[in-house]
Amino acid sequence: MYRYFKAAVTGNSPVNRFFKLLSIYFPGEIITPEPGQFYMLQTGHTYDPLLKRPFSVFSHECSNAKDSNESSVTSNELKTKDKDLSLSSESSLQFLYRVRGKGTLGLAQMKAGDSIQVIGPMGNGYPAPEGDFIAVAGGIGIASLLPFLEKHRNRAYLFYGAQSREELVMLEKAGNAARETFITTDDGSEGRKGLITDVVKEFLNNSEKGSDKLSVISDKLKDKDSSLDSSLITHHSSLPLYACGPAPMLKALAEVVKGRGVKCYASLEEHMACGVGACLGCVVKTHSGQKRVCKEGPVFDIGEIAW
Amino acid sequence: MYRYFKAAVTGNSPVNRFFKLLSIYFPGEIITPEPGQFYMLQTGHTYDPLLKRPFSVFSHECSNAKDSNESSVTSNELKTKDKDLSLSSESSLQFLYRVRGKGTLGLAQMKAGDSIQVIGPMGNGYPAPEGDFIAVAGGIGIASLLPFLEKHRNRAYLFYGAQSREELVMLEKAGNAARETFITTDDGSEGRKGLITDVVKEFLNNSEKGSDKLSVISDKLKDKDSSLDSSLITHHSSLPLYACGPAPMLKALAEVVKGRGVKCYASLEEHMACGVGACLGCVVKTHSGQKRVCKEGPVFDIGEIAW
Amino acid sequence: MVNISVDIASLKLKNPVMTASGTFGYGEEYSEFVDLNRLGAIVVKGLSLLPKEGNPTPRIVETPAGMLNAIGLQNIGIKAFINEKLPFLRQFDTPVIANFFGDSIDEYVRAAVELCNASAASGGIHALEMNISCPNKQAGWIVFGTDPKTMEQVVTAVRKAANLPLIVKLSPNVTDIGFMAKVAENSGADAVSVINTITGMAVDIRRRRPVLANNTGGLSGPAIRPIAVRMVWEVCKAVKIPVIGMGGIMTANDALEFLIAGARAVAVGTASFTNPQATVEIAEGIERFMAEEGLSDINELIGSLKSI
Amino acid sequence: MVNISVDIASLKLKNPVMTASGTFGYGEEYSEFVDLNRLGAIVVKGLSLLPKEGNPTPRIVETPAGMLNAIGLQNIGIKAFINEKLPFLRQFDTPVIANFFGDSIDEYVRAAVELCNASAASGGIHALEMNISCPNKQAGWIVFGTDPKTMEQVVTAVRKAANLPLIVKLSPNVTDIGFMAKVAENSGADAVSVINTITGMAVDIRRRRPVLANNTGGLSGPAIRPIAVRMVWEVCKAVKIPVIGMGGIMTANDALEFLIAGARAVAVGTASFTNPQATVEIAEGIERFMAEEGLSDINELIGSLKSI
Ligand SMILES: Cc1cc2nc3c(=O)[nH]c(=O)nc-3n(C[C@H](O)[C@H](O)[C@H](O)COP(=O)(O)OP(=O)(O)OC[C@H]3O[C@@H](n4cnc5c(N)ncnc54)[C@H](O)[C@@H]3O)c2cc1C
Ligand SMILES: Cc1cc2nc3c(=O)[nH]c(=O)nc-3n(C[C@H](O)[C@H](O)[C@H](O)COP(=O)(O)OP(=O)(O)OC[C@H]3O[C@@H](n4cnc5c(N)ncnc54)[C@H](O)[C@@H]3O)c2cc1C
Ligand SMILES: Cc1cc2nc3c(=O)[nH]c(=O)nc-3n(C[C@H](O)[C@H](O)[C@H](O)COP(=O)(O)O)c2cc1C
Ligand SMILES: Cc1cc2nc3c(=O)[nH]c(=O)nc-3n(C[C@H](O)[C@H](O)[C@H](O)COP(=O)(O)O)c2cc1C
Ligand code: FES
Ligand code: FES
Repeated sequence: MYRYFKAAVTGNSPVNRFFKLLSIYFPGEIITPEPGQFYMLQTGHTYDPLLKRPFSVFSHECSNAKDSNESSVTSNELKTKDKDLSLSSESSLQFLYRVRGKGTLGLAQMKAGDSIQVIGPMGNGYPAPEGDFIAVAGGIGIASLLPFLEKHRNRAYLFYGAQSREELVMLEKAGNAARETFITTDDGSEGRKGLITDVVKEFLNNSEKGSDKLSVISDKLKDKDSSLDSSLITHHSSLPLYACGPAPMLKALAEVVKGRGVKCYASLEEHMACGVGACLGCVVKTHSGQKRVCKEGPVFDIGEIAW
Repeated sequence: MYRYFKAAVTGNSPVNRFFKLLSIYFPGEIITPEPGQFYMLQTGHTYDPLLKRPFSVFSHECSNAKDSNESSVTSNELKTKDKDLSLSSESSLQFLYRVRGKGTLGLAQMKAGDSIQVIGPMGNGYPAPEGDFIAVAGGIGIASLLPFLEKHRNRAYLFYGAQSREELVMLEKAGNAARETFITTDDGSEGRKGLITDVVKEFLNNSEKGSDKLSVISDKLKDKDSSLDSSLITHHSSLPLYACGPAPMLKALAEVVKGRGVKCYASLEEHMACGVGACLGCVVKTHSGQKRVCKEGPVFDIGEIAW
Repeated sequence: MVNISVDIASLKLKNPVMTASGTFGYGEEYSEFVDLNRLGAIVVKGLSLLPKEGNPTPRIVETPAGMLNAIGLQNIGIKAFINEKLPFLRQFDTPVIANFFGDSIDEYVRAAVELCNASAASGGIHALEMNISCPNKQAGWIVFGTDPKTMEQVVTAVRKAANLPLIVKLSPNVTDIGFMAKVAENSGADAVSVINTITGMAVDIRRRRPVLANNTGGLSGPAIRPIAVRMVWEVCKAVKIPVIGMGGIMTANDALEFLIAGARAVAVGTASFTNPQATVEIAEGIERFMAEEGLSDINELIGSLKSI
Repeated sequence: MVNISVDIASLKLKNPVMTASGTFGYGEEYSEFVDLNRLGAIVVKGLSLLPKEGNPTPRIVETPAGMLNAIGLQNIGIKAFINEKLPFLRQFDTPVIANFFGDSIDEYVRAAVELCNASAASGGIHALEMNISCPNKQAGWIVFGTDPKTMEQVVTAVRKAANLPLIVKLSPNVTDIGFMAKVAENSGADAVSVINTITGMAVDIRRRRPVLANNTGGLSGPAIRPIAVRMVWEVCKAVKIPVIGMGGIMTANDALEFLIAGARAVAVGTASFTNPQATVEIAEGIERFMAEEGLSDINELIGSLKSI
């Protein structure tokens, strides 16, 4: 079982003008990633960019090669090349990413057939929810939450905010996996105009008050009964929250949930050098001391964070 | 007329396992390069590799775009993209290169459609020969000499040495352009085993002695009369020489021609940073002071070099 | 058979490749990726008497072919290291070198003594590496490693108090590193490590702030390799004690530059971040190079540089 | 309209982007690529009284995100510069700064005087930049720029003799560059240039030789940028005279790091090699950035760094 391996890029296609989806393939056994865990990905083949960059696992498939007859050309090629690798199973991983700086620019230039060094899965994923839950995604935060939504289909009230309609990437997929989806954009081009955390707050407040009226443009992406079941209303205000998004969103969310007595898990970001807990570059202050985002995180109890 | 421009890679295919041929296209007017001149080519898109690398022009085509209707897809694409460029003509350039270190490795990874920054043509090409001449190519030195042979078809006695048969790249093309071709390889896998400069020496010695017997495996690549015309024999020993190859070869050649009263031009190599004469990184000691290989060279009178 | 084992003071290293302090945690972080038995030595994250919080984040920023770090020497403290980390490291047949620091001569001495006592009691620490790139609280925050006098005092004091081999890790932020090495040697150092990170800064131009919360950080990685090789060469000419070379070593070829320039051993830092197996791959690569070159003993290579 | 003109002593620069000495020849080499009228200033290759041959080759080697050079200060000498190069440069409406050096105080003074005289006679030289990263023949080859005493002497002597604005170009191979800048200021410098190249070395591992014929060379390019930015910041805190920042500037954003850290102007070196139009593109980029940020005067940007 490898946690550091050289994979082959099998695809790297744009989702829209902001986001790309990277697919990689490794002809050996890897550790099954949990939603919320991440990988350190090589983003170039020289010393510039130098460091790997962290990306949440967006999807994965592992298949036992001995049982399966459908092996793609790529897999056969790799098999003959890397003869000494354990071929007990083959694995594919996908990463959804947004181009920001030189690392993601390098990643965006990778082409099918290129090799890519990968460390992972690293860190701790989202703790399993007991029943329904609330998911709060800000922008590319959906990359980390979507596999969680899909693992627990139809159990999430998804709150998804982005800057604009186009930046609500994978909205349909997410909506399909969620019970209900609430949307905001900064520019109002889709859903309500404003911050997603304000909508979460309204939702929690209303449900605490016993009201099912959420004055939110709720995107009914699936044919579901959108008026919330009254018996569940108080339940909503005690659902656990799972969040991934930019720091300001998480900070605002921490305020929203404060004192409500609900569990809230947030996936944090920090600049990382090693991803394995060695460099201490990625620490975050918590009420029980400093924690490494890459090792003790990236998912933390939001109440534990000393913002 | 641009001497610094951003071109499009239109091809970058292996010639054999040592050599590749890079084709680039620029939808504007460029300065027509002379055989022996070189270009500084970008070899990556980050700061590693950092500097451009010098490569001799291997071939070029310039066509007036207004007259021509046959414009490729690439050219059309570029035209629309770079609207403000002078489109009075379009130009293609080819470079034959061998992968050595990180610069040429970067170059080898370029793919059709990539952009590439180019400075050139730089330096001085080979002075025009008055009649027949001798060309001495060592390895990749053929890249610089072949366009010269082709410009002066059927006038060169080509002496071409390489380490092995496979490294005699473009042998057929070169042989076709030359009057006669003499070959050596270090391992004897083609032509005579040994150094090409020894064969040049023998050739000159014999022709001085008035003998036409050159005990050399002469590759008759073309259907030409291989026994040298007796009347030309003494002429041979006074032909001008044009050489491009590794420094030890050029040094040996300088010894061979010393005192014979023949002109011998050699294209030199030095580590280059700027290629335009500014950094003084590429100087060579000559009997008339220090000269910059990129500016006063790369072609020098071999007798002028203070080895 | 090719011999690639080297001696640093009384330490016998299986191969000349050590980990660089602060880039390999306390060893266990990389134990899933590397067989720790295959390392020349393990140098752990810098330790202080008391645990240290370090700097606020961001602590890391990438620069061209390098990175700046401003961890601020966060560590769990010597006691926790001895109780929680050392037992794990004792399982391996690889010397452990404890990197340590203080903010006064007294703290340096007490830290060294504590480490030596722990080792005397139950083993597991085979040498000390003094990080002197720290400011001296008592002397107007002058960095120990950039002032010959202060450095002489602290090294002499630690040397007297410590009975383990003592490696002094030099700061590159000095005018004459050969001279500083000589001072360390004369003050009793058994070896010197060359180099620590070079102080640098990156600016966030939109926010008009340093990118790192600490303003400046230490530059490491391939960008600094040419500077590090030069400094190692200068130090090797200046002192007789063994030199451990580091700074931007990513490959076996990089490590060989340091060995040929005179380093008896090398340490691999930033490379572990980009390739968690870098250390062992470099050790293997050195052995392969020697075989290719027909060399049977690494000592034929060390210091073999023919300079003019 | 955005103002990007800056003053360095009595020089008025149209924009803050100058060429770095030794990377732009005598100007004419790049005149086919760059409209020299669009530069803030042209700093020419370092000049000495007599022509200088420089070092043997190889003089250049690339390193990760950087390059080492050991040109050895090859130049045509001040006389040839004045007669053969200056007439060309006089055509442009751009200040020319003559970089110069010597191997003794006396040589420095004579070089400065010769340049000032030429300028007095027929103009064309607008300031002097002293390269003090040269060894002092008379004082055991100690590099002028790494020893405060020697530096003070040479700067004071030149200051007395020269009636053109005097820029002192500092060596980064020092423990405390802020202090060195202060010494330069106190000795009469009108401005300081920060930084010259950092000494480095590359080893050819097969041949067991330094790659450069001169053993060591000066590291330049993006690799050193974080070090240069830090040094510029330190110098700006230490002195009141204008600071010209340089070291690894490849883009407008890089230049802005230096300006925000406090540099009044910047010089572009190695970048010209990789992009012969880098200088003017950087000047344009600075203007664009200011427009984007709603700034109307570059002085709002200079030294605007909010550090802790
Ligand atoms: C646990 C985790 C999971 C992530 N998952 C995803 C994902 O699935 N999809 C996605 O698009 N992005 C994800 N990110 C963010 C992604 O890592 C950054 O966008 C990327 O590192 C930016 O690199 P860059 O060189 O392109 O940008 P830069 O120009 O270097 O910086 C852009 C921004 O990225 C951040 N950044 C830069 N370097 C690092 C680094 N080494 N580590 C962390 N952050 C850095 C900085 O905050 C900076 O503001 C994740 C980050 C973390 C910590
Ligand atoms: C005028 C001229 C024309 C050339 N024409 C061709 C050609 O047509 N085809 C071809 O394959 N090669 C040609 N070369 C050689 C080519 O430039 C080098 O092979 C290339 O620069 C190697 O770069 P690298 O990074 O791959 O190799 P490196 O690993 O950097 O070095 C390999 C070798 O290349 C040389 N080298 C490295 N950097 C430079 C540099 N900046 N400038 C010059 N030499 C350098 C060194 O001598 C070194 O031994 C020419 C060189 C010159 C000077
Ligand atoms: C994140 C990080 C943390 C470091 N921590 C320490 C430390 O605690 N003590 C120390 O002496 N050196 C420390 N260093 C310096 C390294 O040990 C090494 O000297 C330096 O990074 C140069 O080597 P490299 O370029 O291979 O990384 C640290 C370096 C990095 C990158
Ligand atoms: C090839 C080369 C030659 C140089 N020659 C000189 C010189 O003659 N005088 C001088 O003061 N600095 C000289 N320098 C230093 C540069 O002016 C500049 O300070 C240094 O290269 C850092 O800037 P950069 O990283 O932008 O190149 C030279 C630099 C290079 C690369
Ligand atoms: S990234 Fe290194 S400790 Fe987390
Ligand atoms: S390469 Fe710069 S002068 Fe020739």
